[in-house]
Amino acid sequence: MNTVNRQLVTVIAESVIEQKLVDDVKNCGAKGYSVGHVRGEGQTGGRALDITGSSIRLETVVTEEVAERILRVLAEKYFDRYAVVAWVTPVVVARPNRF
Amino acid sequence: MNTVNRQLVTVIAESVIEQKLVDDVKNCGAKGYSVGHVRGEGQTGGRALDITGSSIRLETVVTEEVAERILRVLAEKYFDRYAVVAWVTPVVVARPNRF
Amino acid sequence: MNTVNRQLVTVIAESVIEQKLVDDVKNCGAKGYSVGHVRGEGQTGGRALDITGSSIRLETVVTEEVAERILRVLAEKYFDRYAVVAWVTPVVVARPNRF
Amino acid sequence: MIAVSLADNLLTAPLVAFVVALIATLLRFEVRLPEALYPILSTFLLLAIGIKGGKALADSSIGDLWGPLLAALALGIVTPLIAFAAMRTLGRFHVVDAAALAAHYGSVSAVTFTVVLTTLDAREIGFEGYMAGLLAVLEIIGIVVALFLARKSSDGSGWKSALGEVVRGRSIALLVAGLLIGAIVGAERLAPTDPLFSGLFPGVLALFLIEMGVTAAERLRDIRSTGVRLVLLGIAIPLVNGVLGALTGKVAGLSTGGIAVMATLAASASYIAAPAAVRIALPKANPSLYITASLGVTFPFNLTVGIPIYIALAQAIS
Amino acid sequence: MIAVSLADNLLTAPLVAFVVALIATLLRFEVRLPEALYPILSTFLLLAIGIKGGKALADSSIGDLWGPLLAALALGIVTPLIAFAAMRTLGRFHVVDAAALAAHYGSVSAVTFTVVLTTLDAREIGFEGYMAGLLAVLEIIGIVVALFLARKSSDGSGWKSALGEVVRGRSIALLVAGLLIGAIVGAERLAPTDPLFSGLFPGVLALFLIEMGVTAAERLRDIRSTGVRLVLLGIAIPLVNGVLGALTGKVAGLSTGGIAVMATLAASASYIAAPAAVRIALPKANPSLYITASLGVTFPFNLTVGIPIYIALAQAIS
Amino acid sequence: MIAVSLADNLLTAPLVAFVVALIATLLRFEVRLPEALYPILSTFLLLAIGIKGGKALADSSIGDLWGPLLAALALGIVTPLIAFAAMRTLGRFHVVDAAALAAHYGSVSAVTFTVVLTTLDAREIGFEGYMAGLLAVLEIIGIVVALFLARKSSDGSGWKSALGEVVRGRSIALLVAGLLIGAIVGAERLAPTDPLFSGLFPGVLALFLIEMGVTAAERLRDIRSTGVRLVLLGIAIPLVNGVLGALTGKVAGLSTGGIAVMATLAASASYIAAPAAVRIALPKANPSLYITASLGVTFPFNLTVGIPIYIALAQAIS
Ligand SMILES: Nc1ncnc2c1ncn2[C@@H]1O[C@H](COP(=O)(O)O)[C@@H](O)[C@H]1O
Ligand SMILES: Nc1ncnc2c1ncn2[C@@H]1O[C@H](COP(=O)(O)O)[C@@H](O)[C@H]1O
Ligand SMILES: Nc1ncnc2c1ncn2[C@@H]1O[C@H](COP(=O)(O)O)[C@@H](O)[C@H]1O
Ligand code: NA
Ligand code: NA
Ligand code: NA
Repeated sequence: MNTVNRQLVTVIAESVIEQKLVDDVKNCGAKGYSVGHVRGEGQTGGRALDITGSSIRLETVVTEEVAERILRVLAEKYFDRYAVVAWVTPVVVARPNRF
Repeated sequence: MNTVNRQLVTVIAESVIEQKLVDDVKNCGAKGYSVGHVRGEGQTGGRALDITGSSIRLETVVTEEVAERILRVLAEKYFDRYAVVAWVTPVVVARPNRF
Repeated sequence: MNTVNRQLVTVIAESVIEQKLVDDVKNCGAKGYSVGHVRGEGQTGGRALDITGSSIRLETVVTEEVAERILRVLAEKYFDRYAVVAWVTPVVVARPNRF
Repeated sequence: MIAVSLADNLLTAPLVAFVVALIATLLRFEVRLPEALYPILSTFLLLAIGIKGGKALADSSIGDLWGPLLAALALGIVTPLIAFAAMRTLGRFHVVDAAALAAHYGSVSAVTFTVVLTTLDAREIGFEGYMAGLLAVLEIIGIVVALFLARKSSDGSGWKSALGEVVRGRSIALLVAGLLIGAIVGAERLAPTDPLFSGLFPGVLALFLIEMGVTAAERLRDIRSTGVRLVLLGIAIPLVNGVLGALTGKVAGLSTGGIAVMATLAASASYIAAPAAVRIALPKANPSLYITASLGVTFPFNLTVGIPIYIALAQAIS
Repeated sequence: MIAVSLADNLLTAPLVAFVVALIATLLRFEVRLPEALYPILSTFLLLAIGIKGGKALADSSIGDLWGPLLAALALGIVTPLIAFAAMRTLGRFHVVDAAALAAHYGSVSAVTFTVVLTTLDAREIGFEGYMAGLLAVLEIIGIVVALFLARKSSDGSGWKSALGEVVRGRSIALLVAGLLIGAIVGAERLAPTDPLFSGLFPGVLALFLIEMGVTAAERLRDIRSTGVRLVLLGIAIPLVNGVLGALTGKVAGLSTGGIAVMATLAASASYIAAPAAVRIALPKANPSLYITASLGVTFPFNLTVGIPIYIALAQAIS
Repeated sequence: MIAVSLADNLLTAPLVAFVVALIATLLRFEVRLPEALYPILSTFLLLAIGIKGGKALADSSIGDLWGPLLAALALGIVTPLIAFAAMRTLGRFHVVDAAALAAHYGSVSAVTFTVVLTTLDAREIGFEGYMAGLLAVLEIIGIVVALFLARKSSDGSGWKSALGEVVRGRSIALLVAGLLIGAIVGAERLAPTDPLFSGLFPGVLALFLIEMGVTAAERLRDIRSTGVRLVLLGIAIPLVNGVLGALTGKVAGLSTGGIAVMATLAASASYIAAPAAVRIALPKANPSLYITASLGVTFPFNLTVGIPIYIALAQAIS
């Protein structure tokens, strides 16, 4: 099996910004993404935000370069404004050109 | 981008114990967590439990120390009683103080 | 805490093939799996498939050997036919015999 | 004439819906309702039962209620003890499993309750409207008694939080909320909401029993592994408890319909509140046993055979 | 008078709901129904259609059913063949895509069926109540025939499991469950459930068509990429199949309304059962093609133009 | 007599459902409706309000509409300015928070609107049917004005996309879709859908208010941290805006019922459209403040005390 290394970026965010976030992630160079629903607690105590809908969990497998770009955009445009949390994990994928 | 290493602990558990589990995770020192819904199969063949609701999937990004504490609590209080499965992944995060 | 290394295989796939996929994953030797729901975008632009239901996200923690077998089956039977994406992450687990 | 009466008992919409769904599922046809619908239907049924009972409560004098309430309390204590004893001695189950099973037989099934009401309505047999209040009482006590039996096997924390789970949990809370809304607002002012809560009730019950048929079929598949003792006890215990319920209802001075309802409540086994409470308080009890017994054996038995028996019994003794 | 009749055809609640939602979505307004509602509404419609049909079946003699049943069988074989031939020769599509499209045109759309029933009701044209039974038959056969055409291009395993998917799948299973419940329980005993299954039916249909309008609008956006041939065939094939359906219905001795329903069934294209089956059996067929054709072209065409034509045709030949 | 009238005001099904759910939640009973039900009920209410209003619009002449429309426009501009001034000077909130709060008080609450309609119906006070059209207008303008006040504090992109969010968002889009369907199809042809959209309306409203009671209770818990100023302003602002709304309605020539509705619209605070828009355009505003004010204070106040006052006021001045 011919495999390569990529980075999985996971973002938890309040649902009102889903569209903005997806646009930014694609602009950073992600070739695909998946979105699911979660609820949770963190520092900003998102409970008041529940009325606008539960949080989303966005996952995108990208190259290291794109991962860094996404983290930078999150830091610039989201971290100090919205209830957003993100982390990056190294992953192995089978079809290099898809990510 | 100034990043640090953390551990992502993922726990799959039957939904009746969600509150207990969240309390324990917070007591271990987690500063945040996210919960989603999954269904699945494992050794204890959770099918009979379906009537009490589908399983939950809890994720929390924490320090190595907290991760170990969570695993220990899971082993003591959950593993031999409930349908619970857990794993830990190394992740990279951008805002050290948030996790 | 006595821990061992395992591989977490994550598969995003269109929902009509859920049963086939689960059967194949079990046949490869996985002792358990969890399935959740996501929506997303990728290369094949799954929008037309929405009418048959949103995508699934399958996770299974397995040995390296089983992980490789799963990737091989995905490549043979799914990658060129269905909207399927997969990645593998190293994880640490507490109960070796469960995975 | 016997045929007509059998048809009256068995060819109702909820029962046929249940049996069709059960058989379809055994034949591997996919008649399961959408995932989101199950909690919606059960919420609707609990609220609607509550509202209907609340309207009736508003019209009852407190004096009428003491007898039935004491009867319910007594049944709530005795029925789980009977179930526990039977499961322990005749069934030879482990004490934790016997207690878990006792919690299910001590508590009640709101859907079985609803089916007996609909059946009485269809056969034009009257009953006391406040029975929904007794449902709420009985749902709790039986679980408490059973968990008490197994308190040594339970987690220290589990025991308490399991009780909280039951008392504050959705099924009691919605039922009681409905009772309050019905009692406070009253029948007249509630009239505009009748098309929803009364009009749709029989149809929603039929829909719900499709889902129950699917779930019961899935439990039936497990019967092989849980054994024939469980099946026999899953039929015998409701019969014993049902007779006890009928006699208690008679003593409490209920009408024919009321006696039938009381018998059905005593005979029915919980499959919503009890499993959740037992899972928390008695994690070591085997869920296959209690869910299969309650949902795979007793629920279908009561629906098809039990309820007609309890009604006939009520008619015989009243 | 023509204006009145046009209004009668076009200004019904379901149709206006469909068009309003379609246009709103094209203008990027968010009128989509909540995610959980779509499967709930479709479950309701299938069960309610089934129950209604089942009641009618209970009143029919087996002798009445043979003709229409044979007619449905014939249509189930011929209509996908016509669609396949047209898509292959006129449309110049690949054999796998042509077969995929044929499966959709050979099968039927339960919602289009429902709209023609509602329209006939509104215009007080009677029809045979057992047509819902034919719906179930036709839904399956067309897919089987089409998948057979492409069996060489299909996965070995896919072919079988796709058939299982269709026959045991939710849309057939719920429809048949409804038919059984309706036939066994009968109209009289089902009366308490009428406020749900009959009373709410037209409103639920209107609601469902809001969601269909949104989905159709999203498919319409893809038309540019799938080409004009697909649009023309997506209109021509239902017209041809509709005429065939009307003639077959006439031969089978149906009433005016029955002929109109048969024509509509033949003309309609599946967008629930067929896509799922085709996706499994013919993964290499392009989903954009068949979903756009069925949902973006044929469904709106039948709703707005087709059904009035099929009714007029039925009135002309009966 | 005063007691009777108080009961008339306060013992309606929706209000009692709200209060029972609120208290139950404060006592930690789990009466929350299933997650999937909330969006379903709100979709239903918006569509049904729209359809009802649309039918009435179809019967109104354009001439009748100008006055009320201008009145709504004026209120949409003035009420957020009043709220902004009060929050800034009396409340001493930061400009961004004051603007965020102003967006909520400038916009409207569809549920509060619905409750006043139901109350007027119950007390047999007539009102102009087209008020639902004004609801749609008022929902938007107040938000626009408030976001304009804070445009400097807003993201460049946020400002625009927040507007798009409101205008094309679900709550306006469904309401307008309903209005169009109602106006185009007309009352007569819509009759078959009445069992759903009219018949179930009061019951669904009661159900929805159970969920609102739960959410309001959760907001109430935050009041300690948001302070007493917010509570006082959350009561004072609706009273001021309500009086203004009543006077404006009087000037616009509305009937007694119409004046009461206009007052309620002006007094009510948005908790669906506004939070979403504000979150996007003014991310730095504190959500605890505006959601607690709107949902924890003003919504329960209007429901229990406000609406009776606005109706009495309307009766006094008309
Ligand atoms: N350490 C964490 N691990 C996992 N999820 C988190 C963590 N912290 C926050 N979250 C999620 O991110 C959301 C927003 O976080 P916050 O901005 O801290 O309130 C929370 O509601 C959680 O769902
Ligand atoms: N190897 C695994 N990988 C992913 N999820 C698992 C695995 N094993 C079990 N699970 C999940 O954990 C739940 C409980 O597992 P068990 O206690 O083994 O029945 C299952 O229903 C699955 O959802
Ligand atoms: N790079 C990616 N990261 C995460 N999810 C992806 C990625 N690419 C595709 N997906 C998911 O996989 C599904 C099918 O992908 P595709 O076959 O490329 O259309 C998409 O709808 C996404 O949900
Ligand atoms: Na019992
Ligand atoms: Na067809
Ligand atoms: Na306002």
